Amino acid sequence: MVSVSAYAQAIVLLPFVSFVVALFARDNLPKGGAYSGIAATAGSLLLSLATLAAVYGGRTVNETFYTWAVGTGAQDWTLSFGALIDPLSALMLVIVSLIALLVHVFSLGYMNDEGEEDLPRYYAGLGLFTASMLGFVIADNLLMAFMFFELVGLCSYLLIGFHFREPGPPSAAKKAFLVTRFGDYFFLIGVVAVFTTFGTAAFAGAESFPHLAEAALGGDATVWTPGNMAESTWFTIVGLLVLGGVIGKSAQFPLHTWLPDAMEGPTPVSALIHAATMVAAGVYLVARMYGFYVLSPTAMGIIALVGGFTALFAATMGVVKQELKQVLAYSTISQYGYMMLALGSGGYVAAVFHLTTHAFFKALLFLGAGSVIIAMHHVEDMWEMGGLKNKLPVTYWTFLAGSLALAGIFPFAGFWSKDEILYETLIHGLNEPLLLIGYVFGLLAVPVTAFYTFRMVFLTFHGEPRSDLARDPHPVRWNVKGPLSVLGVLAVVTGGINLVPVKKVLGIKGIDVLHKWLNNDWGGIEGLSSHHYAKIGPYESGYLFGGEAATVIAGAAVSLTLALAGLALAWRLYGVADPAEHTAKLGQIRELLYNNYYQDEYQVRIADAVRDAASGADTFDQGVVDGVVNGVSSVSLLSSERIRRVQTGIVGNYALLLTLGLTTLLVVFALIGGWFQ
Amino acid sequence: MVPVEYYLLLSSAVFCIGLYGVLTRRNALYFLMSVELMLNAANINLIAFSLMWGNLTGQTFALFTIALAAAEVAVGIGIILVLYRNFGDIDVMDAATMRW
Amino acid sequence: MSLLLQATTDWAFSVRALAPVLLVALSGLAVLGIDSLWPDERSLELVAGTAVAGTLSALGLSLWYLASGTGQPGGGGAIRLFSETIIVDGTALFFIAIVTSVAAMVSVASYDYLEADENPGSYYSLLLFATTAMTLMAVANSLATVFVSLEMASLPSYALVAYLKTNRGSVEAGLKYFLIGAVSAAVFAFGISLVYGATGTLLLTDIAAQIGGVGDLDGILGVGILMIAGGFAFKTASVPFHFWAPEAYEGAPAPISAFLSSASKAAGFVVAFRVFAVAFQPALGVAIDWGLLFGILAVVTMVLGNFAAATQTEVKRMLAYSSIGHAGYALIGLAAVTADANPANASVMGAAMAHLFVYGFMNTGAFLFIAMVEHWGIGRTFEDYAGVGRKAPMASLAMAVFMFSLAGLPVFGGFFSKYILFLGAINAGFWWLAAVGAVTSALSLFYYSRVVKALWFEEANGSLDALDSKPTGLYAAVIVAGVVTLLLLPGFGPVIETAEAAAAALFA
Amino acid sequence: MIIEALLAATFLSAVIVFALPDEYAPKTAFGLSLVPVAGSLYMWATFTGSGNALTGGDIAFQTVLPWLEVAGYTFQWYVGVDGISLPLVVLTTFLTTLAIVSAWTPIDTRKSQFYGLMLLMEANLIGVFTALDFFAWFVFWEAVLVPMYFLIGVWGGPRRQYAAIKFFVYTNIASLVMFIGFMMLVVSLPINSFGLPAITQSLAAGELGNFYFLAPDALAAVAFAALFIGFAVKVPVVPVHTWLPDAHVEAPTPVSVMLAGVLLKMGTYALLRFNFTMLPEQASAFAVPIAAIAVLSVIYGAMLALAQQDLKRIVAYSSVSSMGYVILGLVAFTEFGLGGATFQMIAHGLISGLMFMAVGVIYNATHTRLVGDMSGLADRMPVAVWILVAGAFAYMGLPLMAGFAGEFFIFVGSFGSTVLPSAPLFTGLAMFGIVIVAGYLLFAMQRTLFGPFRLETEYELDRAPIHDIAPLAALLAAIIVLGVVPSLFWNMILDATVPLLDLLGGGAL
Repeated sequence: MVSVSAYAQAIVLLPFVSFVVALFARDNLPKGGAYSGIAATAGSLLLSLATLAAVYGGRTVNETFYTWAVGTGAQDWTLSFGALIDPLSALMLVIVSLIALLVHVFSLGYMNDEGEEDLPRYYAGLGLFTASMLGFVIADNLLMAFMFFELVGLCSYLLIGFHFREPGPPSAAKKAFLVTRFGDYFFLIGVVAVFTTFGTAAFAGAESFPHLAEAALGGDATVWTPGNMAESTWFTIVGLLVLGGVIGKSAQFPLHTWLPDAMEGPTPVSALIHAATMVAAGVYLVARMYGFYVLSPTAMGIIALVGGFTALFAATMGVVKQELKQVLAYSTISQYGYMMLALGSGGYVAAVFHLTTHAFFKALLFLGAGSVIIAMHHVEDMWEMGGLKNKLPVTYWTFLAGSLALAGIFPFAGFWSKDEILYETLIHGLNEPLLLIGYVFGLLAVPVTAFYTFRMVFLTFHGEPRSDLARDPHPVRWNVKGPLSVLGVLAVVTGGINLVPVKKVLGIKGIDVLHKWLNNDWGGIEGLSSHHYAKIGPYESGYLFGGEAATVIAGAAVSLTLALAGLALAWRLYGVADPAEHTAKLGQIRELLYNNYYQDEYQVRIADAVRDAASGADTFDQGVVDGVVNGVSSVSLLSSERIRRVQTGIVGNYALLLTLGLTTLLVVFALIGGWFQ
Repeated sequence: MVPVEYYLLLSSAVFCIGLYGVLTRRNALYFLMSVELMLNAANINLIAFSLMWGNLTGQTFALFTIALAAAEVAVGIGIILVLYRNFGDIDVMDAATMRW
Repeated sequence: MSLLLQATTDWAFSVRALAPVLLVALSGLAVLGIDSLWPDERSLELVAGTAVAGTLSALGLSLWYLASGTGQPGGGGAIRLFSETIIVDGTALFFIAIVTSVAAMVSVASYDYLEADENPGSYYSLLLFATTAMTLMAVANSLATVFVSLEMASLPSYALVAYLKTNRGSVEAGLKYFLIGAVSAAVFAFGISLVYGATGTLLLTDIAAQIGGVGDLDGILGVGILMIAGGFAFKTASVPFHFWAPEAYEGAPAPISAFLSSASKAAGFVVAFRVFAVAFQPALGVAIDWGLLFGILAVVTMVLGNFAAATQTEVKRMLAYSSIGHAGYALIGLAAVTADANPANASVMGAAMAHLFVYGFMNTGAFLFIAMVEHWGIGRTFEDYAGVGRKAPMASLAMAVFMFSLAGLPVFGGFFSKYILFLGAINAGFWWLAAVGAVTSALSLFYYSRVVKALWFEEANGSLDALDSKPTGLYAAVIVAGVVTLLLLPGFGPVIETAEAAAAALFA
Repeated sequence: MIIEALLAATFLSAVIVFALPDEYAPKTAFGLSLVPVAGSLYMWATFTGSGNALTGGDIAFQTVLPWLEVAGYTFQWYVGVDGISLPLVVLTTFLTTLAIVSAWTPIDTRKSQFYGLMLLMEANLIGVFTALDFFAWFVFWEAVLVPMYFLIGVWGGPRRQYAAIKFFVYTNIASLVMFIGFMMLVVSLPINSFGLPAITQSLAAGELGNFYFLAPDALAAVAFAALFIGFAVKVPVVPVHTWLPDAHVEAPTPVSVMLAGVLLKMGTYALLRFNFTMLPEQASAFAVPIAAIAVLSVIYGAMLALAQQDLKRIVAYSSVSSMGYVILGLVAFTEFGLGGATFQMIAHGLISGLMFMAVGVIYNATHTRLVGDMSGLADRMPVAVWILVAGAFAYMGLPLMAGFAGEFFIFVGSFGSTVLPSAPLFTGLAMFGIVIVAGYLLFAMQRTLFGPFRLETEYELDRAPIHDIAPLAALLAAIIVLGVVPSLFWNMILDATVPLLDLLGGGAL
């Protein structure tokens, strides 16, 4: 029987092979490499499902399969690659490989059918992207995670900049890589610090860094800290350093600016980035090393606040966007903010739940948007659309399902997961005022989300067509409809994997499958379970209205009401035959929102300032540093010019100088020798 | 008997006179003659000290010096001759095309 | 095992001991004879061949003597002839080898240089007589023989510098050389007379013995030593008696510049080494700290020579100044001598001797390359040298070797000699001399690399068609010098060992 | 005797190529350069040394022969390799061969001289990395400069003469400073050998005496400073780096490859061998200023790169930045620090070689290197451009490429250094270089390689010929292999660097 570890490696290698094939076989491939990519990701998906089943059967994996480099002596660290297959990573493997497969299929319609050039490069990029993300998911240590995290960044660069012949995509790709690189800088310091502190970067096991950190705080182990810093402080710092990478990749405030620009990439790539790979990587990383974060209340608080703030902040910007994918981009930032909020407030399961549901409905929305874009001949402005509902029924209905999920409307998937996040934040926040701020942010974002989501839906699909393109859209084929249908179903039903409120209110046992799954009920790895996190975590639960069920109902009612309110407002304003640009009424605020709170501007200004400083340094270098070098040579040559003037060419002067020299020597040595005393 | 210090004073005076001539005369022949004076100052010393030490080394060497001085003048005159041919003068300061 | 085991006074023995000197002298006379017997025939091949044969045989003989231990501690000790006025020992043979090898290269190279000359016989006889005098300087062991041989070397040199009778530069150079030389000779003679006055003898070993008892005459001795030092400073082109050198080297025919700056300088140093090491070492504590004197001269000479060379526009004049700078390096060999520590003295002086040996090849080669350029007639400045590397790669490569070796790059022979010289100075306690030497060496790299730059990097300014002629003799001499300079890096061992042994014998 | 054979074969190849007519020189040089490649790979395959060559380890392929005996000192012909030098020898031979191939397009005059000099330089570089007697080493060390001087001065760009002389004089003066410092040290030791192991072991035994008025401690400090300055110029570190951009910009592509790829490593190799092996206590005492210089080099060098408009200047300054990491790794004096520094020498050698070569291929086609003169080249020369992109990402430290391995080893090694006070702070600051490097490379790539195609010079752009691309691909493959399997070199490097830690009692943690 093949080991689960071998499955894990094969899952990663399959898409990698498709990358290599696409890279070298190039033009000899059918469909530019799409088929090999589909085959590879389908294989990965099957193996992922098998892995999931294996984990369900209690067969988890935590083993090293390749030693990259080892130290001996004092720094006897092992830098290695290994697979950590537990309930969390098994679930994530399925999500990633499923979305990747669907994106590959969808790309047949979006890229091949649209006659794009350079398809092998595209599919090579997709393959590598998928492989990198899968490698990241199975990583059993922080270094390996970092390495694949970076590869994910590379692939996003390559894919966002796929249309390199236009000016926009290369610039967006550069920005995406650079901004996330800035976050990764902190991440890398974090990795280095983890190695230095614990001597290992393993996620799980007795010799893992979360475990050692726990032991150190409990006084059962000693670890290195810089300058004898208190361990708890140092762990907080390390956690925040790693968080830098998360903020970058998961597009949290203030490093979210790259993500909307990344819409320059082909739409299937956006789906992959937003739903399952790059952006998800950040949140997944926090979940992966959650056992470390929960040891630091400060770090948790910061995660929660950043997440909550980002959720609201990004949602507000989504309100005024005119382009379909831009709205989705901000919604992604906002939704990942929710996940961070959940993680920061102790809602580990809630975060993973939302990660799962979001993966499906966001992939669905992006692919739906892609379908619209195909239909609209690559026009993305929603004001050019309208009335597509009847022309693109499959797209419309699936898109609607996704939108309802995104808006958090009962009983779609998003409702369950978002509600659980808010619930967890609330019950923990009752004892922790900081979390309450996060909760308020999260709650306020709910109606905004519903509003912009349905503004998008109404503008795109409802009303009268507002352009010729919208009146006669390009039809889409099975390869577009198929993935949409799969995801549409998932967006509706995924909530069912974790019906916690139902359980709590009605007391039906066993319907909180995800909870039990992540609680290692069917097996898992010691120390990586939700109950372990809850045990060592900093939060106590509190309840309103005297009980758990009441709190659940109250929370759900509030958020659903707010969501419906937002939806209603959108219907009222945009659900008409010929909607007007109501955002104009917002005046100054619209400008502010439309310009993304001038976040890009200040970051550009920072970049400019750095470049100015660089030119200053260059001037300094050429003038002063090199000037000194050239100055030394000039001074030498100048003294040379002076010295050689002694040789006047007139022999009488020579005789005189010779005599003077001899006389001087005579006098000097007469004095020294005392000849004439 | 004249004390040897007197000879030394004399020779030094002759040497300095010769040196003075070297430094002030522009005419190549005067220059040569001044050098001869300096050499003769050495000869005075050699002979005087030869007497003082009571050996003939100094006197013998003085003869060599005189001979060499003559040879030197011979070469010198030759050079002065070609100097005159090339520069039309025997002013030693004139030949100053090479410098620095 | 010495070739010469007989007692001194024997004439045949003396002739054999002095055979290298006599061979050169005889070849000089032969050239003179050829020229006198057939005054109307321009027998360039014959006289050049005689000169080369004479110098090469003298070189071979001196090397043989050196190798077999003649005159050295291992072969019966120094051979003293003619009432000790002549000495044949390791130092003498070593310098005879330097002088004759330079003379041989110059003789070969002059063959092409004199192609159009009316009377090569006179040139070669002067050259050979000067060489004879220089070999005599190497064996001189009395102030009398020192003075006579030194003048004997100077007189033909004056004539050789002014050899191009219709060339104003040559004549001017000859005049300046002669005038400064005459004054220096007078100073030198006066100094000898004073030393004689203080010690009553001219024999070097006797002077050393007498110095302890000079008493009140220490002032006279001191002035005498200072003036003798002046005489040597002239011969070696050291400050402040160096003024003749830039002009003489620039104005003279380039082979003569090579000869003067290498052989004549080496000869000046050998007498200086011998006189100061043998005769005046005891005076260090009595009359004058001549170590300090040479230290000052060394520093000033190194600085002036190297700095003045840095901004020259003519290659030959640059080399002239660099030659002055190298005199400064060699002076360290005298400056680092102290009254007691004998091993260190021998070591540093031996290093200076070895440096002069290497210098003899690399400097001669450099000047002979200039002779080649003069032969082609493409000009004298750095700009005129532009692009020569393309047309004459072998010669230009050799020139690059000379330049880098002169600069002391560790790639060639010049590195070891300079390095061991500085190391010797440090070991003897004179780190400041080594420091000045190192700094000026660094500067020297700049101006030496200018030549390489001009030859190889720059595009030719004008036509270089003249380079199509390949002067065989010049080429041969330059290539030989280059190969030897290169081989002296791996093969430096015998040179330094011989030199150290010879120097140790001087101080024994 | 394999080292002697390697040196002899390379010198002989140089002579042969010098003597060949121009039209045969390029391919013959390539063919002959495969001999040292094979030789070095054979050495690699049969390497059996262990420990550090200087501290008494088992030296592989060792030869000791007496050479000269002067002034009481013995000079030897003493060569051998350990885990530090062998990878550098392999790097040298490998890179030289590729550089020779990359010269086929751009070098069209005086070919036999060019290739002869390249081989001559290779021979001397092998000598530098294998010599274990100071004098043999020093001769090779300086002998490298001479071919380089000619290669820049004869085949360089418009300001080649200035650049060549500046390079030559600057680095030679530095050598002189280093040489003086080293001599002060050696003459104050009670040994009569210039063998580097003997000197190291004598120093480690605390046998250093006075040098005139300098007490042993002061002497060691002065000597350390002199050695550091001497090698720092070669590395180069800020503020003695200004010769480098001039040299790189003027040098033809293959020469830049050698300069950045191997010659800079001479400086760090010597720093490791001399400063950090022979005088570890001084290295520890000067740790803070050296680390400050390292950080300054990283950040300032990267800032300078950011300001450049010439692609080659960008890569040149980025070398300054990357070599700063090496210094940081050395000064940390930990296992991963020293090992990482050595590994980074190899990694940077390959990566900067690739970058210079790729820029060269672009220059061959476009005849410009100015960022503003072109855009969208990916459209016309895709293979070269995408390899350049890969190289740029390697430069940025992309995982699973050699640069990441080197940098990560250094960072992880230096962060917890006990030798360097405030090590986390210095490491953290230096690491910011990975952001700036991404900044300038991405900006430059975006403007030149991507966007709509535009070219200001009047040349037809063709796909690069295969012999331009092949060395790029070979380098990229090597970079990836080394990034994925660093243990190819890492184990032997560690084997040779770990003994050094004993000199300071462990170094880390």
